Amino acid sequence: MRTPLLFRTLALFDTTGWIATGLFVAIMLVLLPLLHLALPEQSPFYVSSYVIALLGKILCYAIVAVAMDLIWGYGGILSLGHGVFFALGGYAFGMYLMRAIGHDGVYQSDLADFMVFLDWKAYPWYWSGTEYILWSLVLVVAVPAFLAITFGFFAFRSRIKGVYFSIITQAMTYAFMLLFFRNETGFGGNNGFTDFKRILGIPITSPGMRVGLFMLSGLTLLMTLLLCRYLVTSKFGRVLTAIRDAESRVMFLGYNPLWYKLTAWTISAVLCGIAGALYVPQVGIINPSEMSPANSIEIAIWVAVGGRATLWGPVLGAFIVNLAKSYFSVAFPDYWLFFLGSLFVVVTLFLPDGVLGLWKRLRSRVRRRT
Amino acid sequence: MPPWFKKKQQRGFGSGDAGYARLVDNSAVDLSHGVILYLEDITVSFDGFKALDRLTLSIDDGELRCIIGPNGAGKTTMMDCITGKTRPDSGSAYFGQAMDLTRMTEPEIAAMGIGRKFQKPTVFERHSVFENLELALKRDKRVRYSLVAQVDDEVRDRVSDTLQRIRLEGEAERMAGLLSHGQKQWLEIGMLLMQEPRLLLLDEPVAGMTDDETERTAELFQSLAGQHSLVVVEHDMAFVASIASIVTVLHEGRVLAEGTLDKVQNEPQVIEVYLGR
Amino acid sequence: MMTKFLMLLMLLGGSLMAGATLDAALIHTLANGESDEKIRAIQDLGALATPEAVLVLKSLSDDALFVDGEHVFYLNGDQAIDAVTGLALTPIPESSDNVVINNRVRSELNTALSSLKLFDPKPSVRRKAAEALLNDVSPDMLPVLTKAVAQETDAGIRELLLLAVAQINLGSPEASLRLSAVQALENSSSPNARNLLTILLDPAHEPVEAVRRAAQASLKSVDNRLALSDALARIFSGISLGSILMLAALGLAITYGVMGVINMAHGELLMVGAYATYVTQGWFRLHWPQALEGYVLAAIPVAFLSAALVGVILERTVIRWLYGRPLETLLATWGLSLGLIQCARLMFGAQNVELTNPSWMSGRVALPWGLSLPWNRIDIILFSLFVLALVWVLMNKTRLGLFVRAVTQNRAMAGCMGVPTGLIDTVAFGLGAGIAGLGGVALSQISNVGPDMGQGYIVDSFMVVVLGGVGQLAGAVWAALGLGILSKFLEGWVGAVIAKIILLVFVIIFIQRRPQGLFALKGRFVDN
Amino acid sequence: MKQRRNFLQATALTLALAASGLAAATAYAADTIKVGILHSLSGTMAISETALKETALMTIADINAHGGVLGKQLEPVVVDPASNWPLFAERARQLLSQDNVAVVFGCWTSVSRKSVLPVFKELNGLLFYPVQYEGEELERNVFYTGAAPNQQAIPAVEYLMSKDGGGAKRFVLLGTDYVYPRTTNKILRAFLKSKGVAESDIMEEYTPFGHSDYQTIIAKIKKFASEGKKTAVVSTINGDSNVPFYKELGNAGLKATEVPVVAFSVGEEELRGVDTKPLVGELAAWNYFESLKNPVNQKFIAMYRAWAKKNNLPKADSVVTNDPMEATYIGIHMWKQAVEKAGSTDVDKVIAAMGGQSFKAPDGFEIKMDEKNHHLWKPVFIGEVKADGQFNVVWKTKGPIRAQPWSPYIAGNDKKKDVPEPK
Repeated sequence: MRTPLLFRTLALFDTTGWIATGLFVAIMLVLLPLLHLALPEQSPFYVSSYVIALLGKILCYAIVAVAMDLIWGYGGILSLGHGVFFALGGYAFGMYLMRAIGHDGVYQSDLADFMVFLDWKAYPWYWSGTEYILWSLVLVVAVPAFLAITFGFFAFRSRIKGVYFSIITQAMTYAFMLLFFRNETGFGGNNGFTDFKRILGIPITSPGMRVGLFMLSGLTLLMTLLLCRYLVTSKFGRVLTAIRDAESRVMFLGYNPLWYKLTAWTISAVLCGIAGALYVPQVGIINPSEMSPANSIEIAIWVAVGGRATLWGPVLGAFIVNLAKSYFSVAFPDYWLFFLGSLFVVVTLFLPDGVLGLWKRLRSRVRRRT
Repeated sequence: MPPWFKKKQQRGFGSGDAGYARLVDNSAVDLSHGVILYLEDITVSFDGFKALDRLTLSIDDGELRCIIGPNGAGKTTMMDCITGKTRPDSGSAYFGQAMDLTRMTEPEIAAMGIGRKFQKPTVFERHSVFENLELALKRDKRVRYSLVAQVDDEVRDRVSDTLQRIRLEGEAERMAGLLSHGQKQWLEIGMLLMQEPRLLLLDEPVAGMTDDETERTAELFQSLAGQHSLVVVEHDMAFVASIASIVTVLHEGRVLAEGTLDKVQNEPQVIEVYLGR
Repeated sequence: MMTKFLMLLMLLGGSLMAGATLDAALIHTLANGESDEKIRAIQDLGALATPEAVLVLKSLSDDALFVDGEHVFYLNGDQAIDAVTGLALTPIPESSDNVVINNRVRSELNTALSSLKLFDPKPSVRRKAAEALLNDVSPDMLPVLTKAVAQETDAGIRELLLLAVAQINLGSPEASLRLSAVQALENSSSPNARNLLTILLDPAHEPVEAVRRAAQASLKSVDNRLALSDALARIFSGISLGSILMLAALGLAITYGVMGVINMAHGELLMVGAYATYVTQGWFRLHWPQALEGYVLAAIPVAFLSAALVGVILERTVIRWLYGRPLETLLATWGLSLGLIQCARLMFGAQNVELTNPSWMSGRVALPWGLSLPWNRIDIILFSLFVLALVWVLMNKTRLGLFVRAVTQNRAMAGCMGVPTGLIDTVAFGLGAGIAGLGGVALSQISNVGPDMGQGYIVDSFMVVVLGGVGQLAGAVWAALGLGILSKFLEGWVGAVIAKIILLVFVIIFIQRRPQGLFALKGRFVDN
Repeated sequence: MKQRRNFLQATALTLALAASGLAAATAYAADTIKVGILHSLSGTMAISETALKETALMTIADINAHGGVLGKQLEPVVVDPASNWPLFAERARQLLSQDNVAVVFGCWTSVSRKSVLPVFKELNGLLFYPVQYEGEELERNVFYTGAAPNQQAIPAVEYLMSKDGGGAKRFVLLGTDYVYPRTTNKILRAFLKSKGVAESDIMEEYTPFGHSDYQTIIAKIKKFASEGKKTAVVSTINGDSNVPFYKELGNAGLKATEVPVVAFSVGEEELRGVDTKPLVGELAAWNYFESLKNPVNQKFIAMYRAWAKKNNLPKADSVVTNDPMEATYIGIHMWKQAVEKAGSTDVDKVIAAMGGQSFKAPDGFEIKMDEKNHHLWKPVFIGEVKADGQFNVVWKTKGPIRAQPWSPYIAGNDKKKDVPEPK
């Protein structure tokens, strides 16, 4: 007998869990947008566009962190190249945003400005169809998925794991970064895409659009969490963690780890791509430095700080690290790198389960005493 | 085409891709000659060192065979060859009459009905005992199924049967990593049983067990023989004596002697290998 | 034609005027005139060829000629020498300006000085001057050259001079002269000769068919030689890049390859080595300036020890707690690398620091077939061989190496045999770090030294080690050389960016095919 | 159960952090005028941009010491976009919407400027951009105090073609692969063609950022140069790659007298980290050199040296001034003048008052902001590198020349208006 999907979805969290989820929705999707849109600027409770943009960006990062956690925390596969999927998703949607500029660019041409100065006469083939938002949304999913499947298939089939895998993912993102830095590649080189005007005819700088994107990011994060929660509590999740802990045992039980890893890897990549697509219109630029190896490593530290193999941990980690970055790089720009560096060291040495793990440990200690 | 095969195909498992861990009824193994495993002239060398040197061995259906031999005799390499972990440089390995093990991957071989227990007990330490067994259960092992699989009553029944058999009834919700060494050995054997294999390969199954546990293991293996075929690699001669009728002695990658334990123990070459000159 | 006349004058009568003062008007034109006037003054002075005139020209060429109102002077030790009188000026004028010259004037100055140099007593100076002439010879130098050929005692230099004469003779109105010049140039490997010969192929320029045919033949042989030297130069640059990759990766081959520590701070250990070189240079400048040329040699042990020290500290404080957890090690060492970068930035500033190549690492050496190779690259290739030998001896011929190998193969057993495993880990990591420091010395000589310099090498270094096969020093060497040469050939063909991408993709695919690298250890223990 | 607790904890922590972020950002009106400084103090661009931050702070302190603007003191707000382009936009938004600054001085790379542009347009901010750039842009909210291509690249090439510059006939256009070199080379190519240089006499090459192995390219240049005609190299190589490039050039025996190199991105600050021996005689084109001799410049240099000493900047005893620093200095002073003319810091009024402002600059000229196109009139100097890392000025224009942000050598630009689009 099969349980209907609705019941199974409801069973992902218990009652209190759903209340908490409701709280998240209330704050991220209702309260903050309202405070931004409805209040006058002078009000002490007014939430400025800067805060909305900052939190919106971090929501996107949180999606990436959860996606990373799926593959690293649950699958034991540390990718140092997740930035590439994020950036590809961003570029895919960025192509639509560039086309949507229309004739309002500097050269008032059909072509993107950077193509005009390269003397290109027409869009190259891989740009075709990107003037339609639907096609570019397809690309947002399909391009990271395609790359993830091809790369993952060969890597997992060759049983590349552990550090080897990490290193070749790093090489992959590095290669992509170099490729996208080239002007001839057709994605604007170092400048990337910028100066977006509108989505579906709505100006991108309008408060409504900003809040809409912000809410969409929050919603996507929520859906990502639900999806990952479903995955890790299903038999799929159990096999995935089993592969992490004892891959050969899994094989001798008759499971082919290749497909499990590949599925998790591809889902993770697609989630990153979606996050990238949400990120680009909110920050207003996408350029190849998003693919730099350092960025991808930073994703890992969000996950590690929050707590691996928990789903809320990475979200928390993304918020902690990025808010700290916003604060430190203004208040103590000289010490930001020390802070980030020691975060890496302290978390790996003393907090193997991240902040959530620490919290749990502290609380159980307090309980034991009382 | 036998009716059971058709049925499976209709359920959509007939994908031609050999990479899939298909659910194959192991009655598909052709046992017409009563032999379940047949190794012929298997050679494996690592950088010039021959781990297996033209090894030839056959196991009958339902047999319980013990393999003994000093360190480096090639016991583990042999198991690697059978389970697809190591590809032999030459020679052939057949499961039943028709299945060429040298051309299959580990998951395929496992799905065919060969289960393996490692030298070091390997269980999923961060899963509960119940989950360990549930993962081992003979079911469709593809991703697609795993995404919608549910723990139903049938699963629970099967698991609790096995829990009883391996005497871990009270530990179902415990993390496997918290079990004692002997309990882990049992859990791993239990996982093999959940797989319902035709052939079980057991690498030092009683290492680290108490005498009491060892005794019970011997009983279990004897009860399994007949419906399953077992290949046991073991150093504990007392244990070997208590379970096996036929013993194969490996040395330097070759079969040195074969026969009852008494017989091989008296063979001069075996004594030489074990005791040195 | 002016020059020609002046040169003659200089050669014939120059020495008579020794000791005389120089014409004040001439010197002032030199100092204050417009470019055209300056050039004329230079030619006049070159024609004089007195020691005083030469000194003035040399000072001008070294940017060491000053003007202060009416005085034009150059420095000789602590003294300011008046360019006109040749007498010391006291007191030394306080506010003075350099005499500014532009490239056109400088080029004219060089010609004047290099013609003088053809008669220098030192053969090495003459050889250099002759080589310089080959690339830039003008017909009006013929008389000087003829004279120089007549006086030249060194056969090699004579040959060079004759080639220069032949280049001039290609333009001669007499067909026979042209023909012999063309034939002489068969042995040339200067691109300049190639251009001149190409002109002679054109019937419009060369009416005599025999000359044309000879030119064709000579051109072919010059072309072959140039193509050969081109290919050799490319291989050399590949080897050079390979040696740099190897130096960058060798330390990692020990820490990662042998010990299995994923050290993302490896690039920063290179940086420590490079900064140690910088500090050594500073020390020499301050305390022992006369030996400044040797600072790079002195920096070798300093860099080794300082990087090793940093390595030991990292190992003792962080890495040792993470053995057996490679992914955590990776993250922790990445954090360490950020900290080290910021340390360098706070200590030395965000700017790159200045390192001077000693003279034995500047310039180039001329080889047959027109091949000339830069000294710094040759030195670095030699240095990489030295480091390689050092590592090989340490790992294979010492007790330390034995212990390291024992510990990495079977820690428990080694411990039982009385090997102090903890200490060995520290020493081995320190050794790997020290080797990285040596790599830093080499990098400091060809590239920037700044806080971020290490980041650029980390991906490359890992590629080399992984491609070579973990645990295989020989593998790392071959991988570095292979990647270096391959990358140079690809670069010539598709450009630097695509070449790099191709290499990365190649390494990724290669690892998929052979996860154990070029030199794989096969066996049961590989997977475990 | 476990999941639920995680959730609550996470939510609580997130909110706490978000709230602290909000609180930190509240701004108060005071008797000061806030001025934003948006330069990378960390990351790859810190090398160049830190000096601009210091120049801006110095200039502001100087203005404050002389009575401030409109009787109010200027209050600098320094933020660090960390060489991260999206962060530039975020920080710009922070400056404009949280700190309510009257004006922002900042950016170095073109991509950082492109990244902040939409923010300045949306929030109607005012940006002063102090670095030479590729042109092809004219925004109402931006004043460009660096050079447009016609104020740097074209005069430099004209010089190379002149008798004094060596009369070059063949050109290697060598650059790092990004927008500035690409556009500059596109303009130069068109310019060279208009001067009768054949296509086959132009070689264009690009290297990636941070490229450090120039063996192949130098070999190519050497071959190209050996094919007969006088060759010159126009280098738009950026930042770090310059040292390996010049070292290789020196080792390859290509001397400035044979194949001169003129660079547009090598200035005094860049030469500080360089062994200048192999560079002596190479050329650079700028609108200002530290070695210029005039009283305004002497005052400027002295002021900066004193500032460096007072604030203990790294290597304070050897600080130098350069072109973008001068442009920053000019920009801040011109903004002050415009505010005083407008009587307000209101962005629209200041923009209207900027046109026609003039200022006695350290380059020795009275230079003015163009009435229409938001660019400065600038003199052009060609300098040769000296051994001490300074430049000998070997050529200069008669006076300041007007900027052409829309280069006439790019097709279609003739239709461009020389004024920014109104709001």
